[in-house]
Amino acid sequence: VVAVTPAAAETVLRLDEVAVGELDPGKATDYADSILMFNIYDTLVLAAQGGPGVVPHLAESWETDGKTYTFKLRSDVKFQSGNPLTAEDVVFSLDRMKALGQGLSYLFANVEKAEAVDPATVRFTLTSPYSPFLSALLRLPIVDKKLVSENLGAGDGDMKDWGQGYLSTHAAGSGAYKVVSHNPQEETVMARNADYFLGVPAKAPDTVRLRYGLEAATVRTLIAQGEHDITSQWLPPEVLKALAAGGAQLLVETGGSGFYIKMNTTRKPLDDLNCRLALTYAFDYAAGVKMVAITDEVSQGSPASGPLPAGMLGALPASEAYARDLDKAKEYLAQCKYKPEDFTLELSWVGEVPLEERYALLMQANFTELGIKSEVRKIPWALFSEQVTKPENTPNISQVFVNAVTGDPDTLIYGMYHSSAAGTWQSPEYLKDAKVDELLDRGRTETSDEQRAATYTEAGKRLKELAPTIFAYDQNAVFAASKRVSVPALTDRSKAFGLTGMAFTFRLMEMNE
Amino acid sequence: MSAPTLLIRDLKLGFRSYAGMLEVLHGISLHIAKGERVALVGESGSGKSVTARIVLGLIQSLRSARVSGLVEFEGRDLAKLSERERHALRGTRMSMIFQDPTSSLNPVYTIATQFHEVLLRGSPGISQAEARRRAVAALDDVAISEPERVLDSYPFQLSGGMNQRVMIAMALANEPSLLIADEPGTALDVTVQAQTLTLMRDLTERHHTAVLFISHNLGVVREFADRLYVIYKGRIVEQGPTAALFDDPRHPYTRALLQAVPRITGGGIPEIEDASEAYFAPLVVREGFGEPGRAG
Amino acid sequence: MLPVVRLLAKRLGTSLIVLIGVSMLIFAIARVIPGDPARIALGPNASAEQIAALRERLHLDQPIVVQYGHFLSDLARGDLGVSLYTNRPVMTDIAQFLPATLELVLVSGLMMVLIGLPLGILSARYRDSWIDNLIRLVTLLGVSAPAFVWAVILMLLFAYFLPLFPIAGRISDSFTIPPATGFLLVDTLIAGNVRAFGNAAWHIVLPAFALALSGIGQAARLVRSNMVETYEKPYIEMAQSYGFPGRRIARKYAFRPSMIPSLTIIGLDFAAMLGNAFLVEAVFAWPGLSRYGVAVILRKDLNAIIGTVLIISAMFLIVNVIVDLLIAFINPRIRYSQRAG
Amino acid sequence: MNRTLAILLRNPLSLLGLALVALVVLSAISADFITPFPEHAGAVVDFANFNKAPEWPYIMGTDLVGRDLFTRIVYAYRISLILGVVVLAIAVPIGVTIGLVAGYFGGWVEYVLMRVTDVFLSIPPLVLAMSMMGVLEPTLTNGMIAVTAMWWPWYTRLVYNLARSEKEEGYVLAAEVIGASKAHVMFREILPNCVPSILTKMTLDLGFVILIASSLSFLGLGVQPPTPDLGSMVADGAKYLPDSWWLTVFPGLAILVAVFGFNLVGDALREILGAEQ
Amino acid sequence: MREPSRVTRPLLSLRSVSKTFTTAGRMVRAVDDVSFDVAKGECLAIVGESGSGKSTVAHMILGIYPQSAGEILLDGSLLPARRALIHRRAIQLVQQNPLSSLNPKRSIGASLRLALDVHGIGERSARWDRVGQLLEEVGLPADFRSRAPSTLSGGQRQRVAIARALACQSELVVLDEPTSALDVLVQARVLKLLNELRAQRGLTYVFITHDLSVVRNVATRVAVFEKGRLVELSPTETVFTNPKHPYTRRLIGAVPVVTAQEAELRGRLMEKSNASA
Ligand SMILES: Nc1ncnc2c1ncn2[C@@H]1O[C@H](COP(=O)(O)OP(=O)(O)OP(=O)(O)O)[C@@H](O)[C@H]1O
Ligand SMILES: Nc1ncnc2c1ncn2[C@@H]1O[C@H](COP(=O)(O)OP(=O)(O)OP(=O)(O)O)[C@@H](O)[C@H]1O
Ligand SMILES: [Mg+2]
Ligand SMILES: [Mg+2]
Repeated sequence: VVAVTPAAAETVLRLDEVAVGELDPGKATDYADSILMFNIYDTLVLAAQGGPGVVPHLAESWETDGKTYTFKLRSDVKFQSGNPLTAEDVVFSLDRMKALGQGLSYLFANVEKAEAVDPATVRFTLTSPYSPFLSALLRLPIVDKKLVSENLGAGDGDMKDWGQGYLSTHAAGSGAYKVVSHNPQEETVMARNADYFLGVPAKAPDTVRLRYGLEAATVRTLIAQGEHDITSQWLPPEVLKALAAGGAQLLVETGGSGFYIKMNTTRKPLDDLNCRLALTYAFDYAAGVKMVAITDEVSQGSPASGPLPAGMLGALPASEAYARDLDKAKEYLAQCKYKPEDFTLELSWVGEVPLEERYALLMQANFTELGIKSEVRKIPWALFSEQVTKPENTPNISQVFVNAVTGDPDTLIYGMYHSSAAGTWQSPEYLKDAKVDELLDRGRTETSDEQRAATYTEAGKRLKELAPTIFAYDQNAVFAASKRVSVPALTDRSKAFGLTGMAFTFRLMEMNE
Repeated sequence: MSAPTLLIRDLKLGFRSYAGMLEVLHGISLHIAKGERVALVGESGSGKSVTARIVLGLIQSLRSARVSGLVEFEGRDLAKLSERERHALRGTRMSMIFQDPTSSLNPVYTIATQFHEVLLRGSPGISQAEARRRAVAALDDVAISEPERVLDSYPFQLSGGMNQRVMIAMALANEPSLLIADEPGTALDVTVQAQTLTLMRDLTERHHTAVLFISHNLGVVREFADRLYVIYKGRIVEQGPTAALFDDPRHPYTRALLQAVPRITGGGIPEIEDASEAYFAPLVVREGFGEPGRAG
Repeated sequence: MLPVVRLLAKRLGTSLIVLIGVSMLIFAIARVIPGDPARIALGPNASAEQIAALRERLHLDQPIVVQYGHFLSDLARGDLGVSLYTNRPVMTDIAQFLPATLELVLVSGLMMVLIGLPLGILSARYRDSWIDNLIRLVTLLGVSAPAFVWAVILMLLFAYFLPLFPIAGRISDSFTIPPATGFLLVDTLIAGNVRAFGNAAWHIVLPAFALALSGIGQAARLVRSNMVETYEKPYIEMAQSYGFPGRRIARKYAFRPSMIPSLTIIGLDFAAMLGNAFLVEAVFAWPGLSRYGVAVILRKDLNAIIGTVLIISAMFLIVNVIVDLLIAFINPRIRYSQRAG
Repeated sequence: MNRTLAILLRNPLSLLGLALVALVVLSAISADFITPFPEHAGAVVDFANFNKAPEWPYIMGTDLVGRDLFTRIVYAYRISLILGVVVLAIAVPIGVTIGLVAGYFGGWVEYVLMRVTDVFLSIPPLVLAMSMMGVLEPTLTNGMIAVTAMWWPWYTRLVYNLARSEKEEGYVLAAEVIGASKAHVMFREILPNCVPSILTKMTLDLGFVILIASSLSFLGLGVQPPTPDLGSMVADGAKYLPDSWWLTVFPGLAILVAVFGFNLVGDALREILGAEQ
Repeated sequence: MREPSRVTRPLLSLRSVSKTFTTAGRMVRAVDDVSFDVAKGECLAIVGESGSGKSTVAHMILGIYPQSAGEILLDGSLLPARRALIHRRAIQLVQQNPLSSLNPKRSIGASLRLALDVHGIGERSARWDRVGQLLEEVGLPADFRSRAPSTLSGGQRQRVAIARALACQSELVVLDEPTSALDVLVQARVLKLLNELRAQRGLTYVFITHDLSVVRNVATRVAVFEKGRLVELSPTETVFTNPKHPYTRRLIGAVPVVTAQEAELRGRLMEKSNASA
């Protein structure tokens, strides 16, 4: 008797994200966008598994002198349209990214030009040496130039709209999955690309449904009823707890991001270092971490040692993590030039992230013990990102989750602390410190990993002295998943990618049915 | 002699309200012989309309009403009839015409539809075409010149006088033996009202219909009724044949009422009390006109 | 039937004026209040030049009156701009999401009529009896909680604790229905897939009922009170005097005239569902326009806000025109009146 | 007065309504004394007792930062009532005045005023409030402004219709013939006759304002934490269904009870004052 | 019956007055080229069937709406379309429906006092007493002042309406079917009162009615309207002995009568009309 192979039973992977996935790879920024991008498109390099760094992907090999990078491309890659992938497409993809100026295009701000040396060779020229460039390429998905050119929408200039209209609903990639349908309010349905140049393993899902905007309670029930496979990482810890208790597996992604409580250093009273230090010591780190604990082993947060999460290049050792110390806090407060009775802190939290409300309340309670009054303010994201553009409008305290978009420390803390980057949602501290600036700039140009690690460690220390931020915890993305699916990249440390989101490469997942 | 078409004896009516019991009728008696036209006259609120509605059995179903006394229709005690039997009488053996013809016809259906419905009461299962034929004939009877057009009209498209005629035609369509007319046409013009009365008089005479005619207008009553009852605050105070009563009113209230009507012959306005103890004087009965079943 | 045509023309004219007013109001609300749409559009990392360029492209640097002019001329071409939320033309979004909302609202409306009106009639016919009191109690409860509370309660009871109904979406994943009208209940039938139709119907029950509950309550209460009033009318007494059966009087003689005053308000209630759908769609992950509306409002996605509000109020106005026509249909006085309206 | 009492007594539903309203209002007023943890209405965290199912002394359980839900619900009533009263106190005079003017003056004044009213009416209330709240900062005050902005037109409409029919009444003609000013006719003659309807609508609306305000906070556009608010409690709690059901169910029932009470009283009032819709 | 003195100037004159209403494109000629004078102290009755334009004439006299053509003179001077206070004070109105002509939400006293306040009649402090006097003049106790209209019977209300017309101390009172809503007994009382007041105060009445038997007993002259036109204007005696216009005769023929003499009179007139036809 031959075992009945489920030839007809196609496997479906169902997962969800809170935000709507952006199909246009030139505009991708957040987690949902990344999931789409990593599966529909390919990049020249891939993040290494089990440690930092990158490995070849579309590019077989590369050479660099710090300012120019030359890549040799594989010749066996075809787009889903059937068009071959060539150096022209790489150039086009970079040009498009820069022309749109959206998403993560800032990562390529210092790329002067890209040129196709021959169909299989592409050369990038930077304006100045920029060592994180290779990891930035993780964010340069290669777009099918021919297909896009055939589908240009209305617009000015040669490239009209650069295919924005087309790419917001269609794919033009070479990735392992094709887009079947895309409804921004419902789901994006993807199916495996049989012609993928690396092949798609048989155990990988045939169809993937990435659902958007499901309520936590809905996801919880769908999983319990066996109608969903992987949750987003944004579920409240209680829900994850309930799911785990119900037999779901917990998938964890670490090392890419942190939860930061940011203090506006330009306004009374947090322009005073002592005041900031007082708050730094008043915050109850243990309670904060406990709040997001899910099981004894798994938590959405682990104690932070500094600005860089553990495991990232240049992260401070775990022993340097903060703990609450009320006496110290009182000491610092006594030295502060403002008296607690003279001010009221605005503790803001972003409306879209309900968890932050609890931290606001925790802080409020913690600070009250120092005699500091505060009021909690919920701000929708749109308003928040608007307010932080002016120091005087920026709340005293803001809470943000920041991740390293390329896995490189530069992309995590340059945008947060370099004085030239002040006034974005990442940098509501408005930190202006020459030493920090100098260290961050140096980190960009040094080429050896050891040197860079030392530089970032030093930057971390300096930042802790300046205390612009309460480093609440290193964020771990925790996903609850049904037993139907295995995600080695999220369960096996040695297979973990050094870039958040890349673990959701569907072709590396396994359906167990 | 056969039983009178309608016989009411010692009818009492009270309404329960939060202020206690409100006595409206204090035991009235009246009767109408077959083909007789009897009027019930009295001031506003004296209990004329409720009497009519009791006869039709409309008050009995109100939860707040308490009715006692005898109401006999063609010799049958209404109280002893089942709800079903009482129901069956309405619209077939007895029917009613209301004061304001336009608001008494349903505004959202054509006359034809409503007429059909009425005819169905008398002849269940009557077809639309047959109903229409009979309606046309009935409208002809009430001197409507374009019955077809009227049938296809809605009440608001017709004048008050036309609606009044339609109502009369409907009320007589099933040849009832009792027609109750509650202040018919007082909502209309003087001239139209006069025409209406003449018409009703002719038709009921022709069909030998007994009529209970309710009005507060003595002039109208004089022209229409054979006999009349005067009611004052829920009590019948005087009754008798129309001519006799108008010539020789005996009850103080009747006298006052008659006196108060301005005359087209002039003579000014007399000084009369609009309320007086004397009006509560006991019922004046004329010889030969007592209520059946009672001494007299 | 000429008066009806005239009535229709007049109502549509007024609606258009109102719609222009709505566009001005919503445009003003969206633009006058501080906040830079260009910055939000470009995301947190955009440079000042990029923002300035986009501002210029969106005419945001011009006086509001000029902006409004641009808006109107774009609107005339059916262009509502691009949503910052989905990065697609707002028109595309609306076209994709409106049917889901309409389907939900229409089914709710149907429930409101099929459940609410009979309850109201029953209540009026047996007024002050225990039936009446029971119906009044239940319908009042229905209107006493917002749709989202009902949505949550129904979901808790009938999807979580008693898993009788699905908790999210419009149809199960296993069905692939080629889109035709966007109304799944229709598309499934077009596709000839009865099981899919059943599945879609099964999905819509809870959200539609949650949305309909207050409408059912309102309709029943309204019909009751108007019918009670109608019962006092002389023509009811006349009908009674002809001995028409009580049921017939209720249904034919009292109900229909009493619908004339009721309909306007029932229409408003029905139209209000478009607004309340916001809450229910959020709870049931219903991919409709209202959920889109919430998302874009929270993101201050101006084009999408304006587009959504305009469409919703246009729907609202259309519903009201339809109601006016219905009233004209019921009320011959309007149908035949020389003076329309 | 007699009659009023009689009607109230006759109908057990009205009595129930009065009792519910009294319960809600009194508990809101005396929240400081009747709640076990008055400080939980503010910024308190007690992670030792968070997310607890109902058990003594937390009769309705605790929320995710360990605050007593019962306490917070009682305090939320306070906010809801204040909000309702303030909104109506602003919206009603505005709406009534515009309605009176439009109804009494007629002509182009009526046309302009009523079209403006239509504009506000044709945007469903929640949509209007939301779009305002979407661009305003979500604070209690702004919430009130938004709700007020959507509320007045309903009174305009109501009073406009009433005024138009009252205008035909003989007493208006009588006052005009005597030479009374327009203001007198509108506010002293017509308005008192609209009061019963307005009053009835107000009681009913007090319930609806609570609903709308909670709907707004359900969408995250309303009262700010830690101030307790029923709508946000339901919304936030809904994420934890079905495990932590008490987080949504009790605030939801609290809305139901309060609004139900006000609606019952509104109904009774309608009967007592003989006001039509 | 006093003959109107022709030497003195008429108190009120209508010269070729017309009124056309336009509703939705349809023109209704409600009053068509009507001219008549009303002498001081007389009671001019206006009769005619429903819709013949009686009320429209009254409304134009009162300035409730302007005439479309023609002019109206009071005491020889032209009345403007927009009446000033003095014009308002000079002419008063008693309406048909005593129920609606008093504001149900205001006390009898407040309704009466309005006239005094608007025209500044008497000392402010004495006005309340004056209201009492007015009530007594129409045969009601002064303490009715503080009563609500709903506590009065129809006849009493109509007396209040008359008192209000007297309050302005105007000479000309327009009565639009003042007794048609009343019972005969009450009607008799009110008519009696009106007659007495006219005699005592030298008032001038324009008395609108469709009841010819009332006309016979109160009017000095009769104006008969048919479809907006004045078809006959004669002293009362003449109308009832020798009506000229067939329409007048038809009206008289329709009057229901209660005595034999009346029937005889009516019969006589009808014969004439048949003969002339
Ligand atoms: N359903 C009812 N509930 C309570 N009281 C009622 C009811 N129907 C009538 N009445 C009262 O009964 C009395 C007699 O009413 P009815 O309608 O018979 O008077 P009427 O003689 O017909 O007066 P009108 O000439 O004004 O029609 C009135 O005082 C009225 O208020
Ligand atoms: N405001 C108005 N708009 C349009 N038409 C009117 C208006 N007022 C009166 N009319 C019309 O003018 C005509 C005369 O009306 P008017 O009220 O003067 O009659 P009337 O003699 O007083 O009748 P009734 O005895 O019924 O009171 C009628 O055809 C009426 O429809
Ligand atoms: Mg009656
Ligand atoms: Mg008139």
